[in-house]
Amino acid sequence: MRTKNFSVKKEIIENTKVSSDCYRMTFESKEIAGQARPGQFLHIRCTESYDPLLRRPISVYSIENNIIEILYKVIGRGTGLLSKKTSGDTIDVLGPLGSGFDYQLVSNCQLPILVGGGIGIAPLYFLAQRLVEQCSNVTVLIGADTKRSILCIDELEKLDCKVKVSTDDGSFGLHGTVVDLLRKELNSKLKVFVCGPVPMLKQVNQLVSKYNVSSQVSLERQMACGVGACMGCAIKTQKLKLKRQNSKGKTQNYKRVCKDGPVFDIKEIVWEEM
Amino acid sequence: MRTKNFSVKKEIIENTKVSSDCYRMTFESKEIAGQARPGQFLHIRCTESYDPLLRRPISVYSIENNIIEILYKVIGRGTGLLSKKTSGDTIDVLGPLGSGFDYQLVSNCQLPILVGGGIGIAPLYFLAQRLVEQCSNVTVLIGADTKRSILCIDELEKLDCKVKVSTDDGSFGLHGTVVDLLRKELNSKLKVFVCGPVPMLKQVNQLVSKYNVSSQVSLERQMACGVGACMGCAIKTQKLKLKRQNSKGKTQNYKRVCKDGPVFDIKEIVWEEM
Amino acid sequence: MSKLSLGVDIAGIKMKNPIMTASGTFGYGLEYSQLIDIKKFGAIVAKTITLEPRIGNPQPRIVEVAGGMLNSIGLQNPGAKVFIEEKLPKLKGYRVPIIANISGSKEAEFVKLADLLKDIGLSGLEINISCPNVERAGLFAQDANLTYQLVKKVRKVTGLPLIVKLTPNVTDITLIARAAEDAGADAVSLINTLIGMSIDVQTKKPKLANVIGGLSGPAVKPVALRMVYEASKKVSIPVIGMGGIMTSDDAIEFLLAGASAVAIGTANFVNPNTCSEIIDGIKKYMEDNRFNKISDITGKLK
Amino acid sequence: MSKLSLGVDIAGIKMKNPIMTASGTFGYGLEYSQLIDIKKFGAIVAKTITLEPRIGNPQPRIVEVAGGMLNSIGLQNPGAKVFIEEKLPKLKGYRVPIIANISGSKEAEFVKLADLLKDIGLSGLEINISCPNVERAGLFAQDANLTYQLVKKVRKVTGLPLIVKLTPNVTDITLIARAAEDAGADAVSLINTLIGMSIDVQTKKPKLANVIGGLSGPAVKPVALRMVYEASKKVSIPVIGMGGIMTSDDAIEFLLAGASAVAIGTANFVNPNTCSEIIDGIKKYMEDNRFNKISDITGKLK
Ligand SMILES: Cc1cc2nc3c(=O)[nH]c(=O)nc-3n(C[C@H](O)[C@H](O)[C@H](O)COP(=O)(O)OP(=O)(O)OC[C@H]3O[C@@H](n4cnc5c(N)ncnc54)[C@H](O)[C@@H]3O)c2cc1C
Ligand SMILES: Cc1cc2nc3c(=O)[nH]c(=O)nc-3n(C[C@H](O)[C@H](O)[C@H](O)COP(=O)(O)OP(=O)(O)OC[C@H]3O[C@@H](n4cnc5c(N)ncnc54)[C@H](O)[C@@H]3O)c2cc1C
Ligand SMILES: Cc1cc2nc3c(=O)[nH]c(=O)nc-3n(C[C@H](O)[C@H](O)[C@H](O)COP(=O)(O)O)c2cc1C
Ligand SMILES: Cc1cc2nc3c(=O)[nH]c(=O)nc-3n(C[C@H](O)[C@H](O)[C@H](O)COP(=O)(O)O)c2cc1C
Ligand code: FES
Ligand code: FES
Repeated sequence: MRTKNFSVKKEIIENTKVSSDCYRMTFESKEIAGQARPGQFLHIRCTESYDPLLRRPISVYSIENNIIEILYKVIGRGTGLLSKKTSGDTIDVLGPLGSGFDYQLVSNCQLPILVGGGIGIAPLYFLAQRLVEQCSNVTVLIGADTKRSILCIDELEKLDCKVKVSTDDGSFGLHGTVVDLLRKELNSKLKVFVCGPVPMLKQVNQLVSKYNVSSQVSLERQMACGVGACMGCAIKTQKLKLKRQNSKGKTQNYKRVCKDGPVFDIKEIVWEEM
Repeated sequence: MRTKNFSVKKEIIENTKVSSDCYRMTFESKEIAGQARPGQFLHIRCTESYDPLLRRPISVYSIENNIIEILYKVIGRGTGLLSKKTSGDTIDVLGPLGSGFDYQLVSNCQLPILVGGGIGIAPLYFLAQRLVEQCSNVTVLIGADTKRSILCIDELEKLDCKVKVSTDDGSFGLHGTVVDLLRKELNSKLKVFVCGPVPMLKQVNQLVSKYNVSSQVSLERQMACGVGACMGCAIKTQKLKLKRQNSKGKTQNYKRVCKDGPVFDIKEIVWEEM
Repeated sequence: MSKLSLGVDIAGIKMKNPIMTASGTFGYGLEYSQLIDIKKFGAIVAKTITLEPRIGNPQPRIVEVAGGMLNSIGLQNPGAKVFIEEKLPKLKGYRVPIIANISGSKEAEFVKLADLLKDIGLSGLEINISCPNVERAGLFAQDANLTYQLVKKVRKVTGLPLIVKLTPNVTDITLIARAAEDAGADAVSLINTLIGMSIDVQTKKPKLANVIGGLSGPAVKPVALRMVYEASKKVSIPVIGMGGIMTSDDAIEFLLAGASAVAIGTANFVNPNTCSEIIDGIKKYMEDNRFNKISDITGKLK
Repeated sequence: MSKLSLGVDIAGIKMKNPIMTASGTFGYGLEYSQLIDIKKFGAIVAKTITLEPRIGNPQPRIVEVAGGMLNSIGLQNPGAKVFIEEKLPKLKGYRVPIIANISGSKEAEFVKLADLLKDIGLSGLEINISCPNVERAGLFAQDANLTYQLVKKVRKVTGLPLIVKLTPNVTDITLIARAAEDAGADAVSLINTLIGMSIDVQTKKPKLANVIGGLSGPAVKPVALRMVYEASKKVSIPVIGMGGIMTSDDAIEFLLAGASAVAIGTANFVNPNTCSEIIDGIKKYMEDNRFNKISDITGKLK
């Protein structure tokens, strides 16, 4: 399900701090808004300088009326520079890129459950926006280290999602991890959408594989091109038994997170190598 | 006449545009204010990133009550980044560096005349500030391409300097160059202080050498260290006949703009090599 | 007033401008097709292919460094068969000269590949004897003699314009460039990546799973430019310059230093419009300088 | 709990920490004396001196490039006599090990200089056989055999700890490092600058009057680190790592890769406090990792 992508320079409408280290940025782009699907990402140039040189992949967080919103955490220099931009500054964006979540499949008998660890909630909010258009029983599980860093509860509740929260220090919601939350919800009708740090994803994998629950995971990987040309982000995958065997040779074992992903069926990933 | 120098990080008080491509920046530094002499410069880091990597030399424009002011023109990326800084941002400065003008020698029978082409006026304003403390007949000649880019007339007049202006296009003052202005003023009692682009300096040299007028010139040169360690800015100089011959060997023919300069006796410079 | 043309003829490959894509940074031309007008390019150099498919190196394969990046892709590619049957037909659709790029660990592989690729409508063949990400010790292009032998053998089997891609990881680039020329190469491409490394001080492990990788991007430009300058003075075949070209001024520097064409690699990742902007920039430079043809720039360093 | 020490013994040079200044970037130690506390340093490597004074290359001598700079100072220096009589006495005042750095265009000059410098209270002698800014073709350090011969001769005349500074502009750094070791070097320093070039497209002239120059700064770090890694696996004498070190993490990368000490060059220009900040940063790293001595880091790449 390929979407068209664009290279655009847009004026930043807003860039606001929403927690100790997270920011929300908005800009208008009819092109991107018309194409973007939940789980897709934007590849953003954070500076005109050659240091840092590469773009940074950031998920689409929300789209409303051609306004694109991203939610990002300041990790290093790239996101640091992004956070310094102010409304009126220009932002240089490629996108929407990647495959996105396969959420159209969700039928009535399936219960969509979104599992976000930390900033992993970013692509899931956009997914929730779209899911609530087709079903009324969207559950979102949010894991954070502490109360202050929980993101988007209000927004998600406004969408009428069922929101459950865990914190590592017990300062809000369940004292535990988002995997603990998921464990309690597990049943075979679930359709799981996950995004978060790798250790969390591995735990989710162990959990859902036991119960054979359909799960899609959004992965992160260092990227150069972001469009599938450089093979920098390719990861080892295993062929899904369900699908027809593909005869294109060995390289089919590697998939590009940027182009074939970032969303994969959880069973496709060779988790030992992550 | 060596001054102490410092490595300081200071908060920017103000950074304002004063013409189409020039800015004035102020910050407070007791250390630098206590030491800086006219003609000395600051070596400024324009970004935390490694691109651009090197500091940029900018003259001290004015010092009042421990407030250091610089006046700079946006030329390329370094000064471009500098111009983006806003009050409250931090600026990383080494200084004051270099030798400075030898203006103490000015006796009553000498008429100080300051000749600035373009942004070359920057170090001369500070010199004027100090000269007016010892004499009342300071003349400043300002050359600009057009009326809009003339800098600091008002400030200089406030110091009670005699200010004359030339513009390349005749839109203000003399239709001609600042060298044409100087030509009219020439007499053997003058003590000339010049700063500007190299072609202008060469013309001034031809002029003053004919009349054997005492002249000091502030030079620009690409710099790395700014403190005399790397030899990157060294230029060929000729020994002054007036001074006692120096026996330290051939290398004495090269002088460092950053440490032995940026101000030189105009006769020291090997102008053909500039 | 005579007509301005950006056209160049590199070893018989007729290009409407001197801007090529650098192998491995543009896939097989398809990935960027939505973002840019590929028809504008002088030529497309496809990603290196090997006789058999290769899965490449483990992750992480790329790491950003000051002014550049390290990669250790390890020549992941679907192999010659898939290239010929699936990739090439699509590439040809752009109506731009297509140059295949091949590699191997033995001479025989190069020869066999060159043979396979000779009558399938390619405009040229680049042989990558300088990829640092496969077997470490002993790139062909680090030894003038090995370079000579290999190029000689490939030359025998192909009538295609033959471009030899050299590594900067050598003491004297001119010796290798001369060896390639003497063995019958029609052009040399330089530079491939400089071998580099990066370490994560927290985990105490190399940042690349493969430990070492190839450095590309603006950081290598001064070295690349110097090598193009040196090599182009010593060979009479065209030199294709690359390494850190980001802007038209960068490209013009390479032309002035002696390159007859230039290739754009890492810059594509940073700004997919780079090639197009460079073409426009060179045109403007020629107008400003009243140049009519690229050879008015090539080697015209004062 | 055992005591944390940053001290290292490099070939008999006892340093209180592994941070040295890179030759040519710190003058003779005097210029930075107001800005920083030079006594904190592990050792000072003075700017290269030659037998006779040298006036160096014409202007421009430096140009900034992405992530680094090119220099073509051309070994401007006041000569051995002035060094011995004027510079060294002042340098000794810092009570830090002083390492002289010498160069020449003939073996005999190195030998004569080494002889002149042997009994004047230096802590060590670095021989710069790798400066790209003097005679272009034929750096000693680009040829293992020349390196061996030269080091052997210098070794004979000096009892000082002998450090040989190598160039990265070679196909295989390990061969040169081994040649230096075999000839009796007590340590090797790497890297000197990569040879590079930059062109002004408006004037069509090289930006450096000398056409080519040496690339230094963050841009070269990946290459430097890789060479330190390669060389330190092949020699048993200490390796002094340098090339683009800006932060303590950079310095630790070099130590992990196999360096026993590191030198700071271009970073001094950007931030004169670099050395001091790196010393503090390494100390913190050791505390965090419960390391007691630098050798707990050196070569401990996983
Ligand atoms: C498909 C995708 C979607 C993402 N969506 C979001 C989002 O919506 N919000 C958000 O806050 N973060 C998101 N990320 C993560 C974000 O890209 C990284 O946090 C960011 O690149 C870090 O850059 P930096 O310069 O701030 O940090 P750096 O100092 O460069 O690096 C810190 C760490 O970030 C990782 N990193 C650096 N560069 C890249 C790169 N080009 N690609 C991937 N990882 C990199 C490295 O592993 C490194 O260890 C997403 C990542 C991917 C792959
Ligand atoms: C002692 C001294 C005092 C100066 N005082 C002032 C001042 O008060 N106000 C002012 O506007 N300008 C002053 N300059 C000039 C100023 O340093 C340059 O305009 C500035 O470095 C340009 O940097 P950039 O990054 O904006 O331009 P770039 O794009 O880097 O370069 C544009 C041009 O500036 C020159 N340049 C670049 N880097 C340096 C460097 N490190 N040192 C010297 N020249 C360089 C180059 O020759 C280049 O051609 C002074 C220069 C010197 C040497
Ligand atoms: C991610 C990546 C993959 C590359 N793959 C190849 C390759 O497959 N074959 C090849 O000959 N060169 C390959 N190169 C080298 C480039 O073609 C080019 O020579 C080099 O990157 C220098 O140019 P640049 O700085 O413009 O990228 C690759 C470079 C990068 C960055
Ligand atoms: C301006 C400058 C001058 C240098 N002069 C010398 C020198 O005289 N002798 C020498 O052995 N190395 C010299 N070098 C090389 C440095 O000592 C060092 O090896 C190199 O710059 C890499 O380190 P860096 O990236 O930290 O600067 C010089 C480097 C620079 C930048
Ligand atoms: S980042 Fe280039 S293929 Fe994915
Ligand atoms: S800039 Fe280093 S000596 Fe002047």
